[in-house]
Amino acid sequence: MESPPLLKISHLKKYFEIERTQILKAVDDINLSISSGETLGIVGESGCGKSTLGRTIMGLYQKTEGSIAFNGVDIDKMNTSERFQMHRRMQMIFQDPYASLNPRSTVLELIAEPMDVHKTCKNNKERRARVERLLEEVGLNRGFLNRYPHEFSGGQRQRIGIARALALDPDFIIADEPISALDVSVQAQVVDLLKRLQKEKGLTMMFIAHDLSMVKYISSRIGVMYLGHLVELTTSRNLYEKPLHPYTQALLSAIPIPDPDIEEKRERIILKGELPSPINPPTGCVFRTRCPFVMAICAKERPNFVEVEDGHFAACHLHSDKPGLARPLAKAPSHEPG
Amino acid sequence: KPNSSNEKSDGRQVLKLNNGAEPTSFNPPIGFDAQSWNALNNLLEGLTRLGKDNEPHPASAEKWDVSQDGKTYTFHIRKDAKWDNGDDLTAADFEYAWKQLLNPKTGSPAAFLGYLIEGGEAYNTKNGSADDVQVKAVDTKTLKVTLTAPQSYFLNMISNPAFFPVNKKVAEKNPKWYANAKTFVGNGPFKLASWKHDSNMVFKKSNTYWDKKSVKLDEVDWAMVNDTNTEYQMFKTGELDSASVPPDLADQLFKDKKVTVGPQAGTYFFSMNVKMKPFNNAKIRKAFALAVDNKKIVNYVVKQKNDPAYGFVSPGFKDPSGEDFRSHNGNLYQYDPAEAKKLLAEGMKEEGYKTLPPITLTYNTTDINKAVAEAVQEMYKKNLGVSVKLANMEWNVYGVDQKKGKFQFSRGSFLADYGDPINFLENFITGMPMNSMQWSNKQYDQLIKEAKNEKNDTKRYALMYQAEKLLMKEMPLFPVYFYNQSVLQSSKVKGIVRHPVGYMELKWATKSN
Amino acid sequence: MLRFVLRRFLAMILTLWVIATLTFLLMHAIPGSPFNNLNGKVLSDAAVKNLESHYHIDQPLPIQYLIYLKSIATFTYGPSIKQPSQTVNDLLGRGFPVSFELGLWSLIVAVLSGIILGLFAALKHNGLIDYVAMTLAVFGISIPNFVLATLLIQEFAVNLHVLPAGTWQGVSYMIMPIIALATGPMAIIARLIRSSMLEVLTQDYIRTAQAKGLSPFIIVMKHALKNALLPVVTVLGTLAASILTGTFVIEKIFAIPGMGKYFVDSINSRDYPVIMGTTMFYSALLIFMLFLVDLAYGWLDPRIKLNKEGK
Amino acid sequence: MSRSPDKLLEVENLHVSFRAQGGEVHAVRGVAFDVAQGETLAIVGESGCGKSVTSLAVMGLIPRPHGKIVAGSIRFKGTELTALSAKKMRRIQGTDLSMIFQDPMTALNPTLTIGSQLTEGIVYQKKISRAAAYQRAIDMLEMVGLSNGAQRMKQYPHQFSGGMRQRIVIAMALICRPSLIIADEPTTALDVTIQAQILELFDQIQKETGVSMIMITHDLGVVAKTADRVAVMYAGKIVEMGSKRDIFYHASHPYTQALLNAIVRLDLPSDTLKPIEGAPPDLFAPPEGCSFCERCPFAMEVCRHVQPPATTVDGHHTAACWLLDKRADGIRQKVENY
Amino acid sequence: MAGSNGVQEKRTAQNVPEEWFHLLNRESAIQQSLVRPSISYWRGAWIQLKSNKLAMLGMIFLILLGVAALVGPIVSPYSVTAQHLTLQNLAPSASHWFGTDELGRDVFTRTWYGARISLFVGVVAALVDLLIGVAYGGISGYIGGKTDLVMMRIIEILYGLPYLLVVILLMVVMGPSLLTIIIALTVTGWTGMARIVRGQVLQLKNYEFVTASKSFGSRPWRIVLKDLVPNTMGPIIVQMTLTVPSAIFSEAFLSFLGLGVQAPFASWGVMANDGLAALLAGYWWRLFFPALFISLTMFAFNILGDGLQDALDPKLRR
Ligand SMILES: Nc1ncnc2c1ncn2[C@@H]1O[C@H](COP(=O)(O)OP(=O)(O)OP(=O)(O)O)[C@@H](O)[C@H]1O
Ligand SMILES: Nc1ncnc2c1ncn2[C@@H]1O[C@H](COP(=O)(O)OP(=O)(O)OP(=O)(O)O)[C@@H](O)[C@H]1O
Ligand SMILES: [Mg+2]
Ligand SMILES: [Mg+2]
Repeated sequence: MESPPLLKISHLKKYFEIERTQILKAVDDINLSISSGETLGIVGESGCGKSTLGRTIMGLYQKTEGSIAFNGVDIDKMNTSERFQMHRRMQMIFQDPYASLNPRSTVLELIAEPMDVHKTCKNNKERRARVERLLEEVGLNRGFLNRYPHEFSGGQRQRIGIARALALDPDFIIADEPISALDVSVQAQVVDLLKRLQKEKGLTMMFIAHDLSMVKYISSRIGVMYLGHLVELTTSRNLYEKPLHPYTQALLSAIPIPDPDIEEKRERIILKGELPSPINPPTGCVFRTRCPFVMAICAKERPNFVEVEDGHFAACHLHSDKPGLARPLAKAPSHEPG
Repeated sequence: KPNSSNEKSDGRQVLKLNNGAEPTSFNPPIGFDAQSWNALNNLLEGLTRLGKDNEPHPASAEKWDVSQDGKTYTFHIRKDAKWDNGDDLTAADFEYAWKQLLNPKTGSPAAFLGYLIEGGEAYNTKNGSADDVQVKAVDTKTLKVTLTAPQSYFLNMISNPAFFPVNKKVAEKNPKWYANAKTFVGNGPFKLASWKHDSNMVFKKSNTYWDKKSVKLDEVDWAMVNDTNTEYQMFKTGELDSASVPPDLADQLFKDKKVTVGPQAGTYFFSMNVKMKPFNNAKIRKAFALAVDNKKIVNYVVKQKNDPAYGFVSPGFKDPSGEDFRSHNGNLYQYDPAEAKKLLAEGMKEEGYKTLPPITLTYNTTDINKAVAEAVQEMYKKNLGVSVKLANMEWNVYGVDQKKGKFQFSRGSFLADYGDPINFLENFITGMPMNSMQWSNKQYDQLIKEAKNEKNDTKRYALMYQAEKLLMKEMPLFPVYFYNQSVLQSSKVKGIVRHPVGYMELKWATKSN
Repeated sequence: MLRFVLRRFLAMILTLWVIATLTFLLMHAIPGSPFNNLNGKVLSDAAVKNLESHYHIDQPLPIQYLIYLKSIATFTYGPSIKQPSQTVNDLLGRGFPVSFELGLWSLIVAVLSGIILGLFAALKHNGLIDYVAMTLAVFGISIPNFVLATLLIQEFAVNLHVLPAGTWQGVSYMIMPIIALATGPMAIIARLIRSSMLEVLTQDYIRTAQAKGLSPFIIVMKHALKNALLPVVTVLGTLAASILTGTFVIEKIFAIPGMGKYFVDSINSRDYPVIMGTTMFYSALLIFMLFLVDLAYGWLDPRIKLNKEGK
Repeated sequence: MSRSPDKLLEVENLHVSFRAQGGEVHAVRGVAFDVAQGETLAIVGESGCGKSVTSLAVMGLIPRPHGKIVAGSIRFKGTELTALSAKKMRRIQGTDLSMIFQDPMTALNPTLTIGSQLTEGIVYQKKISRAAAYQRAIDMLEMVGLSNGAQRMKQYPHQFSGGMRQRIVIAMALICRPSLIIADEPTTALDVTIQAQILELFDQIQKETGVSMIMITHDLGVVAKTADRVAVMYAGKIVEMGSKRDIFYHASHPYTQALLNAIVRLDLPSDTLKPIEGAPPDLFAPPEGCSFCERCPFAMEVCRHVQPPATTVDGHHTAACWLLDKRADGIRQKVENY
Repeated sequence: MAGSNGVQEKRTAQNVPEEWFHLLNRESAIQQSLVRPSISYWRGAWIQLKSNKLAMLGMIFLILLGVAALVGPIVSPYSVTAQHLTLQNLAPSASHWFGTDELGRDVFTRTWYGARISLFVGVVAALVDLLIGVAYGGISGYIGGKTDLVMMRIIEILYGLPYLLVVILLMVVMGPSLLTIIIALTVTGWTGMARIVRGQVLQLKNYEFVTASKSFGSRPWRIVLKDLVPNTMGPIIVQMTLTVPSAIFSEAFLSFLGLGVQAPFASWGVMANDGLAALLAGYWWRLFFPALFISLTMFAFNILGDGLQDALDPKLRR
């Protein structure tokens, strides 16, 4: 944790203009830093801005406000060649594997593309050998080299995307739901691979996923997002053992357990209330419309993102830095059979 | 359905003609081209009018007197000559029109014709005033004109639409009177009933015309079809009563005797620039002339039954003895490949050539020009063993360069504006715009000058005969053929007169249903 | 959006100015003058001088240029030199409606038949219908419209006597010109539609539409065509501008009083005011059409944002 | 197999193959299963094993001209779908039979608003008015957790997050109230709270209308929660099939066992992942014998030569493994001790 | 439940030999999966194209045509220019296969000579389209914004200028030559292609795979060439095949202005122009043969183009 942050973003905002008057705040004022060798998991509700965050960091979306520093250098201040170098060190695994593959390229060309861009292979043989190794590492058959994206299954496409992101031996990967379409055994294989790279080459990752068990397994810290905001950030153990934010609690309770007997008996927090929209986010705390512990202040004031315990940040009035407001961790009041 | 519905069987005679394009202008001084003339000649009438014999006859002017020196003409306008709006036709209308023609502000391309009138050139070139132009309305029906030189072709010239009258009253009220059918006022055998620009015109028989008895047609419908193929096809479908002959069809049509051939005063020729090698040598020029088989070109390439030309002035001009200019002067050279070869060798020797300098024959692009040029090229190859390069050009560029004398060897054509040989011959005096061969011959210049000032027609003709002989001896150009007017015409139509100077007379035309 | 339109409008004026200036320079750079060769008659220099001063083309070029800009700005191009009794506005005012009528019908015919032909070809890819449709299209491309026009007249007017050969007087006079004019564009559109349709039909969202049980007609018209239309819309921009302002050969062959002939005639006769009038008119229309095309892009594919700078 | 009236869908001996560069891909090789009224059949299996292709075959949407159904029969409500004319098939697609596609981004037409894509099916099939369809679509969006429906209807697919698109695809499949829904990984891009909500929605619809479902998923938690029966696929074949409990507690096929082993469970401590060694066979040239043979810890000589027949384990629980053959009894003993 | 008695199954479960029931050691169970040679996108396209009979037919025809254009005028007993004025407009016969023209020249010989010019002009124009048009449109569309605004205005200016004036100026300045023709054809010839490519690129550049390519730091030209252009190959090919005839006919028009081939030589376009009037006179062969070859060439280019499109789109490959 003491190593200098590889990536530091502060007050990052990304707004989309829907119509002329309507603004969708996909990412709203996020502060983060990721140190070298660390894996930061990002979880959160669908549509809360995880991909947007990742893509804005990658520079694929023009940020609305805020700053991003990679390796201590502000991205805005980089010159062309520095930026080019940064693209070599920072890779992204796209959430939508099929769309991110050029339909007219063979798998060989697709995976070799980053290497071609950065000219890392001396000759064709080396290039091909490297691609074959990558394929094998993600559990794909070497014989797929000549095939085209449309000839693959969803999971296979996703693995092509992973192989491509690994092609340059990057320092930092933004993995946007990299394993969602994989069966558990392949997931295990890929996650193992990532872990190994992390250990061997000090790979840093921002790992966006919905599968909380995998996130827990791979991440050192986890950030929870809700409606464009980061609402909780802590080590993965902390998060699972004592989640502070009510949304995190709800999230954890909703994980389905792959055991029919347990699953039938489980109780979970069902979030009630109206789903807010990022176009007209609720005033004050964005989660208040669905929060089981909603208080009067939640509508008025947006909770600050504060360090509640050592290295455990949360944005909730329940754990507010304002004295007198904080309440001890509460159990969810309404439990329902699943 | 085709236009045949127009042919109502109510006995009306409706003639359907093609004007080719929108007339340039119905303002007589401006409409100086074939597209305007055909219409103008039938909508308006000058002091004289060309008859079936292509000679000037009294028209708006009943009679005229010529002064002793042959320079002053006094015209007496018919009492019953009227404008079709009912106004009386007056001498002032003529004065007004002719001064308009010469007025530099009018910018008439025909103004040079009026230079014959005393004071005309000065006025037109801004060196004199309108009042000095010797055209005077003596009274309402008498017009007096004084010329710079006694020229009998003056009467011929004033039958040209450029000398047609303008209704002064109307024109002063509405300067754009000629632009539309509603405002147009004429004095000819027909009245402009409607004019859809770029599309069609309808002429109706005029009932104010002094000689309306002679006019048989009730109506003339003019289309404006610019494509010869379409024109021909419309003729075949009966949408037109007359059409020009598409070159490729000529053979067949002539064989089937469907074509009426009329004369046209004009010559197709090739000019050789005497300021450029190798045409500075007269023998070489002559060789190039003799090597071209005009007959073959006429028969196999042009195929419009033209007469091959061995002199520059076209047939159709009678000298005072009644002999045709052309037959009097005869063939001034002959196709003779052997002689040509000999001349070429001699010429080359004179100039000290081992091989001829490269020769390029330039023409402006039309199908006929191209075919003729190709044929000529092949004849040189065969008859002289000379390879001539061909080059074609967009015609305006061509015109500029030709006028500037930039071409070594180029195609030329001349169409007469009025019916006198001098119109042909004066083009080749030193410095004339037509003289693209840069030819300059003092003797020739002198002959033409004398002819222009000669009162006695017999003497005048003698001078012109001499001049043409000189021209063809020196051969800065060689003629290929004389133009003609070959047209297809429906057998129902009779009596259309096509004058060699390029306009059409419908006054006597009839159409049977 | 408003800024986009405003920006394009300014660019439009600038473009027109550049076109006007270049045309002016070109016009005076090429040899020839309106009076150099009037209908085969070679004029004397004196006559030419008079004429030039009458039309103010004896002034120094910069002054002519200013006069010229002024006339463009005020839409008064003055009288034609070739037809002095008509102003350029007269010529365009009567020629354009005719050309527009003919052009519009031709466009409609071309677009409809082109799309249908292209659609069938793509739907029956490498089948008989594909081959038949593409054979038709290839003929449409390789037969120039003037040949087709002449052949049509020969067949339908001369041989069969069912249609009039030429001139412009009513509906029956429009049929052959429309066919002659529409065939080429139809073929182009058919080929483009086929090609982009083939691509679109392999997309996954077509499968989604099929899964809804929509009829092939709806799938093609609603889902596929919109995506395949982009290249067609692209060519339509320039095509429309040129067809709506008349086509020289077709107007000549059918003796149609449109404005197409002025484009060629004015240049042949160096009729400066008409050159300028036709050029500005055509350019303005063209620029407007291309603007419409860019707007249509946004409608055809909402992801296209023209006013955004890409990186 | 006799036709039983309560079987909504019966698939027999389904073979699908694709032409590709250099040969044929035998993606589905003799799959057989059935789905009863109101039942949920989960299909799990290795990524690329033919789950999506099977479901496309049922929908009659195998991509032409590359793919074709080589053999087999698909009966839906007693109608043989493989022999049905395109026109009759259309009457079933989208009304009786609907599908949630795996890749939500490419499954949506990028140039049409989602409103028009949502409503067109019912307007066309059910001949209801546009306004009614519109209202229904908004309700549907609300149900899948997309608030601000009226606004969202006017937006284009690219303006949605991955999970949102997935929910739109779900809404699209549900809107016409079919009798069989094929859901191809319907919740991969969803966070667990939304996932829970969607599964709840399925459950509720199932209770209300008695719809049957084929649920293809990698999330065994989801299987545990929703499935009645489970089919496990591997390399184009169904290797094991049985009730949820049969599979989870009495897995008989080595692949199923390995798959269950690879699960990371949040509720149980685990430090290592257990992927299955090796890669699945190349379906260009599927092995002569059992396709799991290469990776099976208990592979026998016979497995290399002959494909194992489906053997009843007990009741409706079947598995295709030679270990279940009585000739392998001895070995099975050994294995169970292992 | 259905037994998996698949079609490939040769043995039934019953006749399996008993001795096969023994465990294998791990190594022997793993078969080496076969490795196929790598076939790039372009090679794959070529293989596919070769297997497309129709496209190959087009290609062979074009090659033959090229050869015929080169040797045709040489082997023919007639010269291209020799006239026989008495033998004009003869119908096709054993001695003149394609008949004779208005100056009695052999149409067969002239047709092959014309092929040289027309094919050359057509192919060069198509290549220029491809090189300039695609690059220009690609860059304009991809970079977008102000660059696009300016680049498209330049195209508008080129479209807006009276072409005839430009060509006349060219003729005056450069004189007639093949180079002048090519320049005259290219001044505006590529703009259509540029606009089509730009339109496609505007659409494609929003696709996720382009974004992905950007994320590796790909330079714009690479994205244009590798990602965008291959995906818009269909319209590009169509546009190219459309350029060929329009170049052939433009050449005829240019030659009318004095820019094209000079008489007595003629291209197909010029022959077709001249032949039109002859057709009405019944000399059909003078239009028919040049027109036939133009059409056949177009067919060849189009079926080749269609085959190429199929070959270049992996989803359309068969
Ligand atoms: N168009 C095609 N051409 C060639 N092979 C194909 C094609 N489509 C699918 N395949 C192959 O068929 C097999 C089955 O694919 P399918 O999409 O059914 O897998 P899946 O079980 O859905 O996998 P996933 O869980 O990864 O989506 C895969 O190996 C794939 O490579
Ligand atoms: N290009 C865009 N234009 C407009 N709105 C957009 C755009 N991209 C994303 N959004 C909106 O931004 C919000 C966040 O989207 P984002 O893709 O970042 O979500 P996410 O957290 O990745 O969700 P998921 O887990 O479903 O992928 C959503 O409300 C979405 O509708
Ligand atoms: Mg996302
Ligand atoms: Mg799948």
